[in-house]
Amino acid sequence: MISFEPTEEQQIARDAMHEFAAAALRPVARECDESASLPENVLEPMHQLGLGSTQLPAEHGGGGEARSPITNALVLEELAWGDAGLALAAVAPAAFAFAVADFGTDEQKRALLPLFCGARFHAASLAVIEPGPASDAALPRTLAEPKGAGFVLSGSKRFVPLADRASHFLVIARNNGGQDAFVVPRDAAGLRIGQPDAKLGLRALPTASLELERVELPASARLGGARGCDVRRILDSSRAAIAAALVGLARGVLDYAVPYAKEREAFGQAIARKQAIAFRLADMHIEVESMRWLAWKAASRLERGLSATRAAHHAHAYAAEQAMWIADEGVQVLGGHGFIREHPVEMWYRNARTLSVLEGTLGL
Amino acid sequence: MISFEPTEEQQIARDAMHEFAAAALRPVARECDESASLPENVLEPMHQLGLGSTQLPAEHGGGGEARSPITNALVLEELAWGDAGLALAAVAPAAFAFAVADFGTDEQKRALLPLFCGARFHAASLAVIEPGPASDAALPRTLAEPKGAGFVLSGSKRFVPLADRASHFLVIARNNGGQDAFVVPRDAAGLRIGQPDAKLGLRALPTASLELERVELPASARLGGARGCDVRRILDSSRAAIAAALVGLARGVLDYAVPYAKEREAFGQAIARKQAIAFRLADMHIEVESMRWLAWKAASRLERGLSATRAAHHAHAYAAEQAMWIADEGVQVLGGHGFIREHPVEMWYRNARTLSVLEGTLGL
Amino acid sequence: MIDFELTHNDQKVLAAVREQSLVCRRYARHYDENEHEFPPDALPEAKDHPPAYAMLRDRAPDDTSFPVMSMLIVAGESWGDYSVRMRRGTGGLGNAALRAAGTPEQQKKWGGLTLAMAITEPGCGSDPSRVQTTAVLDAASDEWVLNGEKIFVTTGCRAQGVVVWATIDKSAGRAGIKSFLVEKGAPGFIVAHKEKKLGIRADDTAAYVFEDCRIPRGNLLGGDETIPKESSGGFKGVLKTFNMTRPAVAAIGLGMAEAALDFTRDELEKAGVAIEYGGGLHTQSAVVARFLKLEALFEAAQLTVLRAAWLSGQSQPNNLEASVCKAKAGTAVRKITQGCIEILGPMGISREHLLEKWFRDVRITDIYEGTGEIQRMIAARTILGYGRDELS
Amino acid sequence: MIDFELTHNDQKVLAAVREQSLVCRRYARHYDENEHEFPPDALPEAKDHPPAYAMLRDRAPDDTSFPVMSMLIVAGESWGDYSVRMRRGTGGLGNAALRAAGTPEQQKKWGGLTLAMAITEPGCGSDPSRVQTTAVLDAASDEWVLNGEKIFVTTGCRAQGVVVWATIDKSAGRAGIKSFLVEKGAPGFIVAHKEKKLGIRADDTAAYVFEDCRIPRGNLLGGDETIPKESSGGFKGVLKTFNMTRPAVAAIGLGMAEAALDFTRDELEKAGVAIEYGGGLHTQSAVVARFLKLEALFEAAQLTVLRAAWLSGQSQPNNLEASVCKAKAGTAVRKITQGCIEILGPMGISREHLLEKWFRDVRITDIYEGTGEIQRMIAARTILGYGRDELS
Repeated sequence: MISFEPTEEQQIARDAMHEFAAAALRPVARECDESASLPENVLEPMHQLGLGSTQLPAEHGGGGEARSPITNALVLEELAWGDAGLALAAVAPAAFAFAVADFGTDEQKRALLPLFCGARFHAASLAVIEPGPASDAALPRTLAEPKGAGFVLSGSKRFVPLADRASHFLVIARNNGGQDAFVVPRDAAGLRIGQPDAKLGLRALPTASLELERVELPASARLGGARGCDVRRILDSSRAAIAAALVGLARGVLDYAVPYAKEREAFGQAIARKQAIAFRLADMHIEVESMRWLAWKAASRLERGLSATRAAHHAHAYAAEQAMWIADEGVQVLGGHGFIREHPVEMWYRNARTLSVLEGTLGL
Repeated sequence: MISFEPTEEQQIARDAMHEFAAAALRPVARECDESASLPENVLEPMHQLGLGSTQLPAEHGGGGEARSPITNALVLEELAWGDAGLALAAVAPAAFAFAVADFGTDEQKRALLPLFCGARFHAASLAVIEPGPASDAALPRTLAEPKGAGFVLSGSKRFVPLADRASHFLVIARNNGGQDAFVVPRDAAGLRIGQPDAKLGLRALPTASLELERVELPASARLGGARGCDVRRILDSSRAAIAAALVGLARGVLDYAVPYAKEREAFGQAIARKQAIAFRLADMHIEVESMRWLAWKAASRLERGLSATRAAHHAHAYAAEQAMWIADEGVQVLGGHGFIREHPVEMWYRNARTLSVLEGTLGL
Repeated sequence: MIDFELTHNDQKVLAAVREQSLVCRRYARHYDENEHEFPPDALPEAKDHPPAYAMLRDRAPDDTSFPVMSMLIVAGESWGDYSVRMRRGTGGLGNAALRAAGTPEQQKKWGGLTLAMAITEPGCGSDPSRVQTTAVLDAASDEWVLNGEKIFVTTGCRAQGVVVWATIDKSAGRAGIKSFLVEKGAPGFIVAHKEKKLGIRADDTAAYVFEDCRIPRGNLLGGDETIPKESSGGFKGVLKTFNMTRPAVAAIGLGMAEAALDFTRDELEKAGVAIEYGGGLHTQSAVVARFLKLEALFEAAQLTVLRAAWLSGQSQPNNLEASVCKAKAGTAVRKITQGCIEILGPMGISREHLLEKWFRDVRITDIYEGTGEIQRMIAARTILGYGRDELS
Repeated sequence: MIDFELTHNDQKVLAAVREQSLVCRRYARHYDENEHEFPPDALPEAKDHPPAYAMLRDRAPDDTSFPVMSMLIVAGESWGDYSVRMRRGTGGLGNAALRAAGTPEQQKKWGGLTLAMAITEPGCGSDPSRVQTTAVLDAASDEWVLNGEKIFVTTGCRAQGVVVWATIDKSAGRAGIKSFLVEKGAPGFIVAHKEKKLGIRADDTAAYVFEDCRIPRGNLLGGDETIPKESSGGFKGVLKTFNMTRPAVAAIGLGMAEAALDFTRDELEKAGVAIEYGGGLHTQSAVVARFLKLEALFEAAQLTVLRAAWLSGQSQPNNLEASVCKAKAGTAVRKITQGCIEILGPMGISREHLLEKWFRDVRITDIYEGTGEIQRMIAARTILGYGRDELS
């Protein structure tokens, strides 16, 4: 039955995350952006919130709560409202862990999941994006070839989150005509991790490239073992998660632009009293709502175990376009003040463009 | 040297066409739309204006003036400002005649061009559009196969202008891996002309489908004879001409919306005094200008004999999108009055959608 | 719990609505081309189809899904055709106003009639507070005397009565505007003509003239006690009835837009163009990318409608959301139907198919029940915390 | 005759500009990342390249193509980089105001200096008539005393002087606003800081503070006779200088947008994606369709700039057209650079390439020299025949 009501637990989680985002992320966001750094003292408190481990199985050290893409979408909206780069850094390991939990063999779960359930933040991430302008997350060029009982991986990945510190990467590759995910440890022979990327936005999130030069892996590195995994599902989850983050980012812009427009005067009155500004703010509100319901719908289908490729596509594509538009109009509402770094809106403009071209980096 | 100045003759022609459009087209446009008819007493005066014949060679009965796609763009903007359907009906034969003049053999010119230089309007037209949603003017499926010294044409054409009265059609078809144009007389064996199309808009312009069932043609039916013709150039000309017509249509909407918005009151003052309406009218003006310069640029390149495929693409694609937007916003500015047939704006909304999906029907 | 799936039973109901409305669709072209005719109250096929709303009757009275299902049902009906329905309900817009504001006696007397709602005037457009039609109390005869013109009256020709907005005191502005119940046939009440329109041509949209039209004093909607109030409470009471009509109007538009999308998808598939969702910009064709954008826009707009309706089911205020969904759907349906024609090209402009009709029909969505501009005004005032004086 | 082709000579000039600006581009990233540094007045390579404007000097004095060529030259320069130029001209925005409104003596005295123009204040944005900075005449010393703050002053750090807008009579509104010439180093004239910005980071954008800054009476731009006028003529005189700066600012933005398009086209071609113009929606890939749209948008915006400049060359009024092209380019460059990044994906967000920088740099276009909203206001007033009182 159609409902827009989060559960009571979800509402509590959402409120808590919002408080955290306002108190812990907003104040450091600018500095993290300027210095392109991810301070431990921001990351660890986010880990204490239990973002990833709560929904991992109790037998592997997790909280044992049911996986809820909806809860995660609510949480991610709030964190990204605080700062999208820091939010993505915090949840990137969950993308890895959830994929292992969903598709991994018992052995893989036993070996990997406890890493994320410790007292301290543990980094691992998905490696999806490939170089070149014509890459498509759904059609990787990275290749897995059989060798003995195992595999040899060759290819390149770009903008891999937390690559500076991740213990493992989940590398998406072509395998035997289909696609698979491979657990590649940081110290694998033939794996070269690049220098930190200098990026337009999301600069708090460290990323780097991976070069895989005939990386030899045992058969057990294939996620799901002989069964393999549903790469499409992982990408759908990723699209849905990015959509949720884009909602938070866009809402942050709107929440900033509305009071600004009420305070700022031109031609003798607040600029918000002019239709050109007021109606644009109304449209921004309309689109934040639209984006959110699409993101929720994709999360809901994932949560129910239904096919979510269509819903995730729409949620992601729509949010990418609208978040860009909202951030752009946010800059315009602020005028000159939207262009200088004394206000956060120019940063959100960069973050929106950066986040909306990323696909397949996350996955909740 | 870059110039936006029409010649004195062009300015005179433009003014004359504008007067004619206001006096002779506007008053009958609604009736022609409602009854889906093209009255002779509208068509003949347009023919007297010398739209096509002036620029045909004197040796074939024409005015002998140099061909000027720019002049024709200026004229077409004015006529389409009056009514797009009637304007297209008036100039459709010129598309045929100009293609013959540009690419025809001496024999073809002698046989065909005098038809258009008589005292009365003579109908002939291009047959470009094909059935199905995935048709592309540049890739016809109509096929010309060699037979003896001549050809056999098989295929279907849709929305052929003046098909109810045309003496000849210039049918675009695949031939030997490339494309060619064939002069097909109305009474050709195997040619079936359909019932008049019932259309969304441009209802004053009669169109119908052609079915070509193994239509046998002599070698002399191929435009340009053994040399063939440059079909791409014909299509480029067509795109440029449609762009010019779309400018006229869009300008008509703006010219109607501006005084309406100044007269119409809501909440105590003229709606034009509200930014939401005023800025939209400004944007409509900006786009009419933008469309026009793109259309002029395409016409200018055609006139100079330069490659015009890129310019014609941009002119057509941009005008198609913007004319649709302008007509749509025109309806919105009028509100409920935009939806009723007491005002012409709803007709322009239909005409804009209809004209902007047509490609390759005209060609000046 | 957040959820976007329908129960099995609701799916059945909506499938039945679609099945019915496909039957209605067979008549769509006829009534579009013969706009002087009115579709019948019941189609011959009606007896073979169970009424959709009847299938909802079994629900518990506290079932909160009713508003959401109502939206999906009206969308399903207009998916078949805007104007042709299997059975024509007796309720007009005026009936909603009667239910919201009528005295018990008025409810009893007028509840059985189809009542239109006459608000718009030739000079006032989307600004109901500028109503020029006057109602003057003739104390001698204890009658109200109405004078003025009304246009765009939905179901205005066929309604048995009408709720007319008129001012009893022009100097009082909004506070002076009251609603009056007028029966067809009342002396001085003239149905001037049926409007000729771009779309929804079969639809009954009338223009009225009131010339010294006399009605009993008791026909003031809500009774005499609505008069002395200084506040514009009576006016607001009427505006409040818009909170479900705006989502309904949005849903109706989206039903037609969905029909356009379905037709376009089918025709593309027939032509060998499959719609796939897994790829990105670099693996899609231009036409598929275009279609996906329109489909996402449809989904987005539909969800805003469901959200507004769901709030109503939860008895939560939805004034902002009603305007949000109306504004969103109003522009979405324009872009969707324009885009579908662009995708199908010449096929889209031919009257052989209904796509060109949907393109015309949906255009009303952003105009009636408050234009898109009015909805943005309401939304902007709400999010800015502004009153009428601060933003207009 | 309507024509869009450049003469052979003009093509050569523009090719030379592009060649120079490609050299400048080599320095673009450095000055972006080291925003505390200023690009030098002349690059080491400058001596090997003839100044572009010098190539125009041979023209006949009545050559009307100068404004159009100027636009293409500034676009060609910013195509290389916004901030880095082969040679830095001495003229600032203030110099244009001096030329338009200065007395002969002022021209002589100040013409050799680079003059910035200080209009915007922390509280007034795009509304120059709301200037709060005051100028009070001290009759005793025959000096003007300036007090106030100015922000977003282009070339403000490096200019040798500045034209400051200040009011001599707040109650007079626009009529009270005058321009004053202030030399760097004047007592009480403080360059507060260089702004840190989203883009054009190498660019010199300053914030000023005036604290009892005293300047000679003769520094009132245009001299004392500008004071007694009741009309806002003096104000209009200054506004008039915008008629070529708006097109120039539009051209500068479009130069960067073109750089983004060129880079995108090149990268697509390297990846085997060719841009073709003959096909329609059904034969294009999504990425080509997207690119074509951006390219058409660029062409459209560029033509509006050339139109405004051409009118100026014909000595025809171009106030409307200057706003049209500024508004059009302001939105076009946003969409174009956003779209190019979307097309190239991850490649577009990396600082390894300049695309992300162009995306940041162009964003100023719709903000400075009057925001897009201001330009639409001007355009709307013109086409509606409205004055300031009727539309604001």
